[in-house]
Amino acid sequence: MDIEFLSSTMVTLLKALPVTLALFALSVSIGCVLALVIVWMRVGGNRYLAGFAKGYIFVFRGSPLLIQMFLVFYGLAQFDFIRNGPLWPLLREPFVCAVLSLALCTAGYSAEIFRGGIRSVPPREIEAARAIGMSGFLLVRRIIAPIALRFALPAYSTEVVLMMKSTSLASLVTVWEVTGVAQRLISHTYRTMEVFLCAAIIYLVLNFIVLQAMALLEHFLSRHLRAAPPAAKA
Amino acid sequence: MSTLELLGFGSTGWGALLLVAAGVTLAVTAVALLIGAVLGAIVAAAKLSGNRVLVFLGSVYTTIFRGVPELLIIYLIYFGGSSAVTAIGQAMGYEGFLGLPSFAAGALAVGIISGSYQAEVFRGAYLAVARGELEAASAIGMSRGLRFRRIIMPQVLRYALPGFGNVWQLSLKDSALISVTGLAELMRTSQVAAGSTRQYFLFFIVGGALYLILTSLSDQVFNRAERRANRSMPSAMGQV
Amino acid sequence: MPEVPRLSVRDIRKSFGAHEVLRGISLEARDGDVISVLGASGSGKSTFLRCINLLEVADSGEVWVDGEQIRMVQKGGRNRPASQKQVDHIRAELGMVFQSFNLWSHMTILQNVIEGPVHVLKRPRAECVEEAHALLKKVGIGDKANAYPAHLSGGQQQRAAIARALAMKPKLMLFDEPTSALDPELVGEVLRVMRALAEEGTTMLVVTHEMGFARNVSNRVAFMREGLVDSMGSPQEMFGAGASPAFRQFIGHFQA
Amino acid sequence: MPEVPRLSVRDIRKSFGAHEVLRGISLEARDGDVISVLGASGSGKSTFLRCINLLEVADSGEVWVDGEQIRMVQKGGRNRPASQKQVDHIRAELGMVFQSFNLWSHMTILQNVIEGPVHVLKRPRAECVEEAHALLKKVGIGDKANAYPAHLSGGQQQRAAIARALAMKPKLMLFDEPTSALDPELVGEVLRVMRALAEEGTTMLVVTHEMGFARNVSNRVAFMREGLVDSMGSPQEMFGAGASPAFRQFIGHFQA
Amino acid sequence: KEWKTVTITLEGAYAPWNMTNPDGTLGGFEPELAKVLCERAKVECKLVASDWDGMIPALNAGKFDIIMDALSITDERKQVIDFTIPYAATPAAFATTKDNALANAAGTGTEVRMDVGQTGVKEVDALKEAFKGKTIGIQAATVYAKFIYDNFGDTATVREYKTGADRDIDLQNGRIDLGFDDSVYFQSAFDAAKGELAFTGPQIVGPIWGAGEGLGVRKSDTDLRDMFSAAIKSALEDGTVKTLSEKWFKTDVSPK
Ligand SMILES: Nc1ncnc2c1ncn2[C@@H]1O[C@H](COP(=O)(O)OP(=O)(O)OP(=O)(O)O)[C@@H](O)[C@H]1O
Ligand SMILES: Nc1ncnc2c1ncn2[C@@H]1O[C@H](COP(=O)(O)OP(=O)(O)OP(=O)(O)O)[C@@H](O)[C@H]1O
Ligand SMILES: [Mg+2]
Ligand SMILES: [Mg+2]
Repeated sequence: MDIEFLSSTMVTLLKALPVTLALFALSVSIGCVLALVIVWMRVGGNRYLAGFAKGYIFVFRGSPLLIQMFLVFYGLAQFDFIRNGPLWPLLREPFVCAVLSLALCTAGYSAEIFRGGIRSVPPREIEAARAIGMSGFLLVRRIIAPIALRFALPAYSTEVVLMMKSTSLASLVTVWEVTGVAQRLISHTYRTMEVFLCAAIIYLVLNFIVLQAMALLEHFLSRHLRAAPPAAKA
Repeated sequence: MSTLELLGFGSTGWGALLLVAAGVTLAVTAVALLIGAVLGAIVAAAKLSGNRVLVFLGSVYTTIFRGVPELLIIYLIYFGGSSAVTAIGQAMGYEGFLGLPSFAAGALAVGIISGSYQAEVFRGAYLAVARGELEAASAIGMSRGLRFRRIIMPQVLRYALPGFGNVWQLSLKDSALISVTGLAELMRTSQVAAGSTRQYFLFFIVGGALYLILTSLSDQVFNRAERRANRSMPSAMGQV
Repeated sequence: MPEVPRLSVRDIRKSFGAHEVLRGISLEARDGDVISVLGASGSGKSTFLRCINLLEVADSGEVWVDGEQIRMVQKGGRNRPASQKQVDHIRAELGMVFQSFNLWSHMTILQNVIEGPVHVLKRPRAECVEEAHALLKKVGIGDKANAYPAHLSGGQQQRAAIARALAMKPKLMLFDEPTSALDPELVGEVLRVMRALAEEGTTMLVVTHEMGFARNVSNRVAFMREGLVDSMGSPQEMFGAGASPAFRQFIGHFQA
Repeated sequence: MPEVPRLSVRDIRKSFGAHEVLRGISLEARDGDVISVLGASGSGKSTFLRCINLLEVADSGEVWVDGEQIRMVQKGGRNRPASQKQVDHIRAELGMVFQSFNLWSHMTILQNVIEGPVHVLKRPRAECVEEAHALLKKVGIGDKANAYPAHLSGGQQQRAAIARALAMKPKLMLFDEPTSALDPELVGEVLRVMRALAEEGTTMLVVTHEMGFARNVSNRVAFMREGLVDSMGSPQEMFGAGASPAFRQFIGHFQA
Repeated sequence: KEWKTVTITLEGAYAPWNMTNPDGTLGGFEPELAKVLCERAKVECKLVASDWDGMIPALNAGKFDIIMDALSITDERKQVIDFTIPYAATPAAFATTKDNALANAAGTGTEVRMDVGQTGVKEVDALKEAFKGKTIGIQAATVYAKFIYDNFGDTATVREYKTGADRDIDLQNGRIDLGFDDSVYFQSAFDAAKGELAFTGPQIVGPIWGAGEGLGVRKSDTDLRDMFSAAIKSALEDGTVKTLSEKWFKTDVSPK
């Protein structure tokens, strides 16, 4: 083990950490909001919106992110109306394009995960809510979402971790985050395993933190499924 | 050369090569998913067992294989696995190098990764099974195994199907990373075609479209399965 | 000018697949009416209540609440309510206690009870909490306010469901076997609460197997048989000599 | 040599958190005994039944079935059954009808009923199907064999649950309010089935609010109060002059 | 060890050096040269395609014996693998779009010779002035990247791409102003870009780019390295490399 090499590699990789974190935080939050909109279209009952949502989920779940990112970054810019359009100053930026394609992709996945959660909500409890006059957003916010969230959480935490790893594709569009820097380092040093090991440790730590946070949330949301706590007298 | 010619099935077209590659992708993913289903079920059972050691081991598995970039795991298994096999070969008197075939190494790597995802999907679905129904099974003296096979499994499958479909999608796309092992699956073949003809957009779009075709085929399978699994459920969602 | 009936149901039909569960039910309830709905298991009682507040959409027929008809449209070959808004607004005035309770599993009993008043009726939270505690005490589970439904006994869940419905202070209550899980002592308790409600003018439709309730508390008794109202009348009429042979057979087992 | 009791429960205690639900319950049942368990809602009746077949593990106390004690071990500060195998084998001889039915939602009614005989008892399928149809007919839902639980009325679900338990031909049946969702006609029906079972020698523990059943069908009545057996005796004793004041108050509401 | 069969790997997607034909066979400059070299080294050769990213580790893991993929001989690579003598050496140059203001910069069409690590060359400094504030795209981790950082890093924006092809597309799309790369590579990219791209400024040649492109072998296989070095030497001497080079690159790339 070459400790000196490992530590200098670590330092180089950690310098790219802010880029990875920024990509992650932005794309997960934007993607989550987008996913909510899409799942709402999907189960909302309007045939056209549902069709659109189905198509969206199909395309973004169905094709590799690598191809999506390539087409968003290199493909969109092929069109003159985009290059001359008002959004070009934004779309011109590699970072914006990377976040955009990451968010679009995770939205497709998350929408499907949320839908799975919604399916697990006991129909009887939905009925009880309808019977007191709840419907639409109120019903979703008060009854469906909390229960569905609980059921969707294990799968969603997986998706969030996946996003952390997917940020590594951003180097394709010249955004040099941790994995990209690692690969560049490898092509200088050819010490594949050592460099990747350092990168792996960074991702493992990040994802461990994310997963612990999710597990904590899951624990918190499962109160009603656990046995009564000892000495819980009101 | 025209687009049609480029994609045709004649001696100048890439059609045949791309279709074969799609078949390789499908095969690698299917094998990986099977490996992952077995691993996932075992790990989910460990995490739900309540036994502290098993829970810990299960968590280590899911944390590592979900947390480490896929590419590293593929490298580890492809190169690391080859070194191991070579070492064993040399110990037994064989000269030179031995290796895991790319297909086996790729399927194994993607399978191990997908196992960590499937474990979480199974666990979530298990938690969605109504407690009362499990009690009813215990009450007639069903053994743990029987209860699992007759009551839990069918319902876990019902609740797990959407998540399982997601994992299938993931594995389908993780299989694209196997290209570092030189396996001519869909992603690598698209890139080779793009690089050889310098028609990058054409072949990326065609590659993407082929992935979508694979997706739509598998979606149909999953939809049918979901419909079947949910025929016993009232549909409160579709109503006013 | 004749009084507008609180609830008026006209010729409701409902099929599940090939099975015609309701075959043309009509019924009218005025302010303060307490109508017992009796009938064999599977005769369509729950389905009838569920059609009134549109949890189940009838294939045909009309529902009028306070002189307002719930508007329906034919869409995609199926009958559907025309306005979700109207449905929500009418449902908020109809209370329902489910045969299977249907408490919200992710909320404590107190949260279950204040959910409607706070979020549907938009009343101040503190006020609702206070009322909820009083209601829970009234049905005898004041000490369970902070427990989750999964930790309650069957009878306690049923009483929580009743408290939840009462908290909405509805003008019309639909009860689906509200005392099925209760012991005789509590049945008496709950019937007392219902009687008090009736005296305050709340209209009630009560699916029940308690003949005592039908006979002593309600002012009208409807007997359902195979998706139709077989006979209907005051308790005196129904439990007297003029009852239909089918009803006499039905209650025969009770009196034996 | 004295006869071995079918079921013997000794000094069972059970707490949920700080709440002590069972505070030392003992009870013995011999072949053909039909014991009614009465008690207010929340008095611990369901918990008691659940402790007998170990769906709930008592904190202390012993359960003996047919002279065989269910072995327990202390593990991680909690009482646990020592052998899962023994538990499975004993449970297969105990039938249970749940207060909330707990039918398996992914199976049709017929599949629910044959599940135990075919997969636990490993009896030939064809035979079980035939018996199941007969049982379903007996409880009056012969036409619902191929329906799923979610598509059944409350009373139909309850009868399916009874049929499912009977299909195991257990030596000892635990009924948790088996007639709560039934109309008087069906109550009579089901009680007739239970009486027949009793005559064939099946031992039964029945949690019920049906005083008619307690008085006319059972040969012993246990009255539970706050986690203890308050009093116990033959129906004649319990409903006669010698009853405890608490029990007299409890049934007072019924007789009024 | 006797060398009878040798496995040679190349990417099969780096036209015109090496590429895949639609029927799955490999073609291009290197496969044809490989055939000649293997004949002269008197071994059977097997060509396999593999991914660029895993190539060097895979060589050391024994997946194949020789890398022939336009692999520049650099000191860094020499740390992990060994090289034969070079069989090609190519100049490098800037490219831009035809209608760009930067087209036809000073020195276009001429050659400038530079040494390893050399800076401050007159012609290059002239370009530096002309390209001030512009964005230059390079392929990451190449010798060209180092050259650009050394000479233009302080006045122009440098953007690193994973592949040259990506950079070419962005050059056409207008996200960047200039690209810098191997001019043989550029020449074939220009063909694909249908004449939209063109060289600008002088071609940079000489030792600055290292010794040129050679075959990569494991360090332990010195015998193999020597066999192929000899074969390359003879192919260079009799003009075979020149002929093949002119066929595929339309210019002579043999090292001088
Ligand atoms: N899992 C649990 N966690 C906490 N408390 C519980 C749990 N199960 C039951 N209890 C409490 O134990 C007490 C006894 O419950 P049990 O279900 O045995 O009552 P019961 O006699 O069957 O009543 P009912 O007639 O209403 O069904 C109740 O006060 C209940 O709240
Ligand atoms: N969702 C459904 N799908 C198909 N059939 C249904 C559905 N819901 C109810 N049914 C059938 O409709 C009939 C009437 O059911 P309903 O629940 O109204 O009966 P009920 O009078 O309330 O009976 P109980 O007293 O047993 O609760 C039953 O035969 C039942 O099987
Ligand atoms: Mg009903
Ligand atoms: Mg109970």
